[in-house]
Amino acid sequence: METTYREALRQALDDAMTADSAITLLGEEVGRYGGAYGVTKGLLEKFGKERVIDAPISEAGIVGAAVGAAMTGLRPVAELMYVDFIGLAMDQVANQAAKIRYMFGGQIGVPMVLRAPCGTGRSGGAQHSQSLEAWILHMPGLRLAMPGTVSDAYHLLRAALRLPDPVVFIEHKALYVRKGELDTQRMDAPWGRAIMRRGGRDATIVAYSRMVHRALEAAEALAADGISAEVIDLRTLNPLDMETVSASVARTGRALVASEGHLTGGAAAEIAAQIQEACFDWLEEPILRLAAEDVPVPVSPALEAASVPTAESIARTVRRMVHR
Amino acid sequence: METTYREALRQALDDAMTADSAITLLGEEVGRYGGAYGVTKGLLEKFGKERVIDAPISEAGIVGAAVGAAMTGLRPVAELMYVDFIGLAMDQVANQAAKIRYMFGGQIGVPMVLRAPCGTGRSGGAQHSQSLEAWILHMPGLRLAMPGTVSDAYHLLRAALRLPDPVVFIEHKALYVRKGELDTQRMDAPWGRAIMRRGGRDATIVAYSRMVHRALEAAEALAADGISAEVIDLRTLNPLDMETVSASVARTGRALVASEGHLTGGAAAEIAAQIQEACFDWLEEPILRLAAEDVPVPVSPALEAASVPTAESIARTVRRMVHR
Amino acid sequence: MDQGPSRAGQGRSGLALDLYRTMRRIRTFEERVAELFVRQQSAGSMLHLSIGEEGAAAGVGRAMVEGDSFTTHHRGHGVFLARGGDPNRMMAEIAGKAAGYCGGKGGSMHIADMALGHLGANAIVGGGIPAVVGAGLSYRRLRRPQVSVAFFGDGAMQQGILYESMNMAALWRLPVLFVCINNQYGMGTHIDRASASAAWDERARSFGLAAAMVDGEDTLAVYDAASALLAGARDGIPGYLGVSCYRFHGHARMDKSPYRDAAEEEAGRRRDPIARMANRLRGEFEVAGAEIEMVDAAAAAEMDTAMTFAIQAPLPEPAAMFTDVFAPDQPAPRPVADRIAAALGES
Amino acid sequence: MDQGPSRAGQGRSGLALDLYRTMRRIRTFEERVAELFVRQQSAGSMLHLSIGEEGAAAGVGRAMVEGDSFTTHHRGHGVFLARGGDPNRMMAEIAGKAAGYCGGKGGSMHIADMALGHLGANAIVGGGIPAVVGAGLSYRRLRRPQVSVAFFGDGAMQQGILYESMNMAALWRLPVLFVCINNQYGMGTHIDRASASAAWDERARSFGLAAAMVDGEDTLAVYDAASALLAGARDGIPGYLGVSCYRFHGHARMDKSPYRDAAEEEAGRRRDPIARMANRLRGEFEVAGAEIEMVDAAAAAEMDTAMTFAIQAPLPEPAAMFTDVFAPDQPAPRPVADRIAAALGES
Ligand SMILES: Cc1ncc(C[n+]2csc(CCOP(=O)(O)OP(=O)(O)O)c2C)c(N)n1
Ligand SMILES: Cc1ncc(C[n+]2csc(CCOP(=O)(O)OP(=O)(O)O)c2C)c(N)n1
Ligand SMILES: [Mg+2]
Ligand SMILES: [Mg+2]
Repeated sequence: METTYREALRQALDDAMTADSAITLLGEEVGRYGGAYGVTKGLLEKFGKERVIDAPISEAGIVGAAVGAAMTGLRPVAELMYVDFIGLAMDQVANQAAKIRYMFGGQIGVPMVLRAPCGTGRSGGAQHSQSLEAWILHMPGLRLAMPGTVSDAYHLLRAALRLPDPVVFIEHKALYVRKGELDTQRMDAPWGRAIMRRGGRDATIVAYSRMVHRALEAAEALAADGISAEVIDLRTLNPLDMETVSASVARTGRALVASEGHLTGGAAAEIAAQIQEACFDWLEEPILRLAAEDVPVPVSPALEAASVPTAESIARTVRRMVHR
Repeated sequence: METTYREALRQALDDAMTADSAITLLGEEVGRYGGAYGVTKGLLEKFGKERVIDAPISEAGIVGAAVGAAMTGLRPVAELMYVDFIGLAMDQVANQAAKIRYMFGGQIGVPMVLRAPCGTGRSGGAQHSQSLEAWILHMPGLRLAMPGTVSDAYHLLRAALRLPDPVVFIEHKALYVRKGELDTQRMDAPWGRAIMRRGGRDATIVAYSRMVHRALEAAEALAADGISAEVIDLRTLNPLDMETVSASVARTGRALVASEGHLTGGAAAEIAAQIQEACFDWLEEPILRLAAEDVPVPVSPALEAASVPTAESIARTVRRMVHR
Repeated sequence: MDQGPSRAGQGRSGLALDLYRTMRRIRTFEERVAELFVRQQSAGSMLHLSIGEEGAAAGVGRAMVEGDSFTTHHRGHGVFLARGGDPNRMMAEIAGKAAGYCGGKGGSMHIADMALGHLGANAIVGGGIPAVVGAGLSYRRLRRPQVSVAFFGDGAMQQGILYESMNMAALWRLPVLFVCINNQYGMGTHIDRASASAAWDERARSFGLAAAMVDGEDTLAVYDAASALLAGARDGIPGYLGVSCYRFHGHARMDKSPYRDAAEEEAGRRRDPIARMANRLRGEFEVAGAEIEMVDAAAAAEMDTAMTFAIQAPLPEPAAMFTDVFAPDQPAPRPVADRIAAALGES
Repeated sequence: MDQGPSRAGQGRSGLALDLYRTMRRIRTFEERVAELFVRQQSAGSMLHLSIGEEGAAAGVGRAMVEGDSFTTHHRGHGVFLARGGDPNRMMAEIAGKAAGYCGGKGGSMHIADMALGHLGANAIVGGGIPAVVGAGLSYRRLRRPQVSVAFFGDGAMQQGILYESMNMAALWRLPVLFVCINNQYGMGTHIDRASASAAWDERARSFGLAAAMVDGEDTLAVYDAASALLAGARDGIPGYLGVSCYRFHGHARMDKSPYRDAAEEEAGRRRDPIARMANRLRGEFEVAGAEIEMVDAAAAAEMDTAMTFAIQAPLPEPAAMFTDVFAPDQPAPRPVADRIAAALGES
């Protein structure tokens, strides 16, 4: 069935809520408004206001309440309207949700999902356009999913809603309208596994979230030049499936990591560091990283667009890497 | 003059406050108590309560007030009692302090210093023992200093207090009692430059903060085995002086990065990624990272100690890298 | 001392006409912002119009004096205009142009002007509030007679940072005023679904502030209440002012407010501070209709000019991306392309 | 229903003796914690004794019933003992031993016991507060008659998260009680230097909570006030209870309280809920001195046993480091050593 990323997310919530009565949505505008990006539209009407709770503008309180609810029998899906707001709730995310199982010696887990959209493309400016997955990646105790496709939007969210531990689930706002195939019975790969989205021999492009599409576009353009690029979609960053990545790079000998987070200290750094640990003897070229510039995201549309990797910049970089 | 890291920090604040009447301390227990770790002892008495302000337990408010003060003529030094509490203030740190100059088109800067201690060693547990520099490193607009020596404690803080931009200044709580030489007239190297703390031929150990000492101890032990290890102290992570690091690795052909932050997504990943970008053709072995385990910091002393790199683990790793 | 528009005359009637002019300028400006968006000349759709809320902006803005500083929320065009903001540079910023207040980097939600004491609009609900506490610390320390004012919406009443800020302001007796522009909604959520009670002046008082609530349709009343609280703040008694009004339009440009019914909207839009002031001018203050029309016409011309200016203004240069992260004399971030080139040995 | 120690008798005098016993057990436990530290058998020095605050713990703890849950701040040993915590496992946790409540991973500031409804102590001031809002949501949704209680210190009154939590609790009418154990100090800062006013019940009321303040030296009064507020909370009227007391000793083990003068400390320590209850037992309730001494002796024996248990208990195995980050059936973090070995091609 063809559907959109947004619809797939909604379908996942709907199906999961039908299957598990403990699942409860909590966030700003998730109910009557249907979510700032329309993901939760109709769920209030279907599941009622005890399961779809419109919260005041209190990010720390929302995440903290979700933690408490998760410890006492519910399975909350908390929502941040933008991942940029996670700074307000970072203590509850990183010091509470992430650490409770460990600090309490395994007595209890915090089975909650924290949904939030990331990314550029709407001239939202420095406080509404970030990709902050690196903060989460660095925090033991949190799982981290970043679906790039319609199918993963559905299946990774369903999987997250079955896990015993907290999952930060970052959606890309530019993908909500994106169309794709969804078979609710078949997942592309299990939770925690990366997947090869396109095979290739000359270089490996590692991507996740929106960058998967830009990588695929780049690979298409490169094919026209006779360069065969493999595209790996990580799907989840914790677990981080470096086996799939390393197997690819060991074959191609070249790796480019593309991410919409800032370059310095970003997720791409971790991936690059691990690739060189695993593939040192197979590398023909240095591992390259394309990521958002180390600047706050500017509003002016041309600047904004130029601040993150594009299909063109990916293709251009792979071309130079292959032809060096 | 021999003094301690704690005294050097206090001296830096004292001298800077004497030189610049705009400098104002703001934080929990910085005044009458003299700071949870005694760094600000005596400053209230000397500079008065308009310049040394005991704040309520309101981390977000403290950092936010410092931002406003910095925009209106003061040069605040805000203090978090532990860097672990930065999650409460992360919006003010990352969305406000870091971005104001850029969002406002360069109209104004936020000349403030945010001091906070990091690190393990006191059985403080998961919420009082972290090293969260990776979050800061990833945020454009913030400078980041992590002094390892007595001299740097003084000079980097003095330098930070002259900069026009926000500086996160992370001290290591285990270093406060450490003794060393201080010449207040002579800085080891300019702000933003790394420094070679020990020369060597066989491998480069890149470290900062407390890990500098563990790296030096390891180098000493390695020397006894006939292995000559070079130790680079980064001093600041933003600016990040990769020139000095790369020059060293290009000579030694081997690099180990040691950090007390969690391994995954940590500062060591960025450093490793950049080393391989710059030194690809000179590397004889994969760049290795020693860092804190990807687990919340446990309280029980033996577990806590084993959760971070030690002089022994550094030496052992370099030995294996060199003898491979 | 006043940074607002010049006074039309003396005394209460001059003040009233002044407030009217400011409100009309705000409304016309916002109408042009809406048009800029329709013409696809704005930077994005995250544009929050303060139509219906002009009484709060004009009344409080007029009570402030030169040197007073302020922060605003994302719906801050009106407040800034009331404090002297230049419509050309504002509109250019909203269009993402180099001639804008922030060189096109900030946009509608991050307009600022240090020269006029505008410490910045903020796209984080509540994000700009604690800065006024810091400004208050500066003013007291530097012995300046200024007040710093935080403007925010009813939504921010549920953000913890507000209470941390109120507590610090009261504890340290800072020259600070907190102004809540209560337009009844935070996006699609009515205040009744965000807070058990909307008697927020009680919250403020319990934190030790002087507090008042006022009807934002009555702009003179807003002015009077703000004047009194600002005077108190200048003397070290920080204050809170709640101004009630109604958000006439949707939350941002894409929002058609399906969560409100037509009857409510109609009643809400009748709470129009501009219409009410026009009536009072004509009645109580005996101002000629023609004079009011001239004000309206001048505002229309001024804001047409601003819109045209914004549309014609050039975009920022690509190199602007890398400036202003740090101060000009400091090391700037290295572009990704340079790093790639270096890694490939091309540089 | 009660999880606390068994009742000595019926009615008010039985209750009083019960409260006395709980308080004595808490104080003796804390004295042994201090000794554990002096003997260098504790995990670190970040140990926060609740000596002087026993009235709050015993009074509120006794008013709660089985199934009620709670979170505490870093000074939470007393509350947990009042809710049935096992001194052996508590002391072992404080010593960082495998037999402790958290296997030695959490320590004094992170003790928890799901079986007794202890959702966890927290080393972040205010960090455990919003969890009770979530628990309240669960109980309402799951139609359970439980209340969730947040215990915190006066310091947390200045943390924004408290007000976000109060607002949500009031808005949603949740079965939640906020208990502030006001020991006059946050570390070295007296409440007068942290807040413009300490009439915090007004803050709570302004957020829509039922609120009371009570003298923590009078443990029966604490019990009565807590009982009333808990009953209200069970009916969907969330509450706030402020219990005033005095922190007899320093903030943590290394703090000698140089910021308080001897006269103040002496006066403060005279506000002793245990001494006061002993007097009332002997007077008003006609309990024999010998019976009270038996209680004291039993507490001493119990806590000596706990201390010995903790000292003799084995440390956690090194492999414990890597468990409990995620659930047992989930992929665990890979040890650094394994990654190094793999990179070196040794594995
Ligand atoms: C911290 C934060 N949370 C959520 C949002 C998303 N958001 C933007 S405006 C808004 C409503 C704000 O309501 P209010 O404060 O009343 O201001 P108004 O829009 O009514 O002027 C929300 C929820 C945000 N920008 N920042
Ligand atoms: C968020 C946070 N800020 C600061 C601290 C450091 N700290 C630990 S206890 C404490 C004082 C807390 O005072 P109060 O809440 O009154 O509790 P008490 O210690 O008096 O029981 C402080 C500042 C902390 N642990 N967490
Ligand atoms: Mg509003
Ligand atoms: Mg206290």
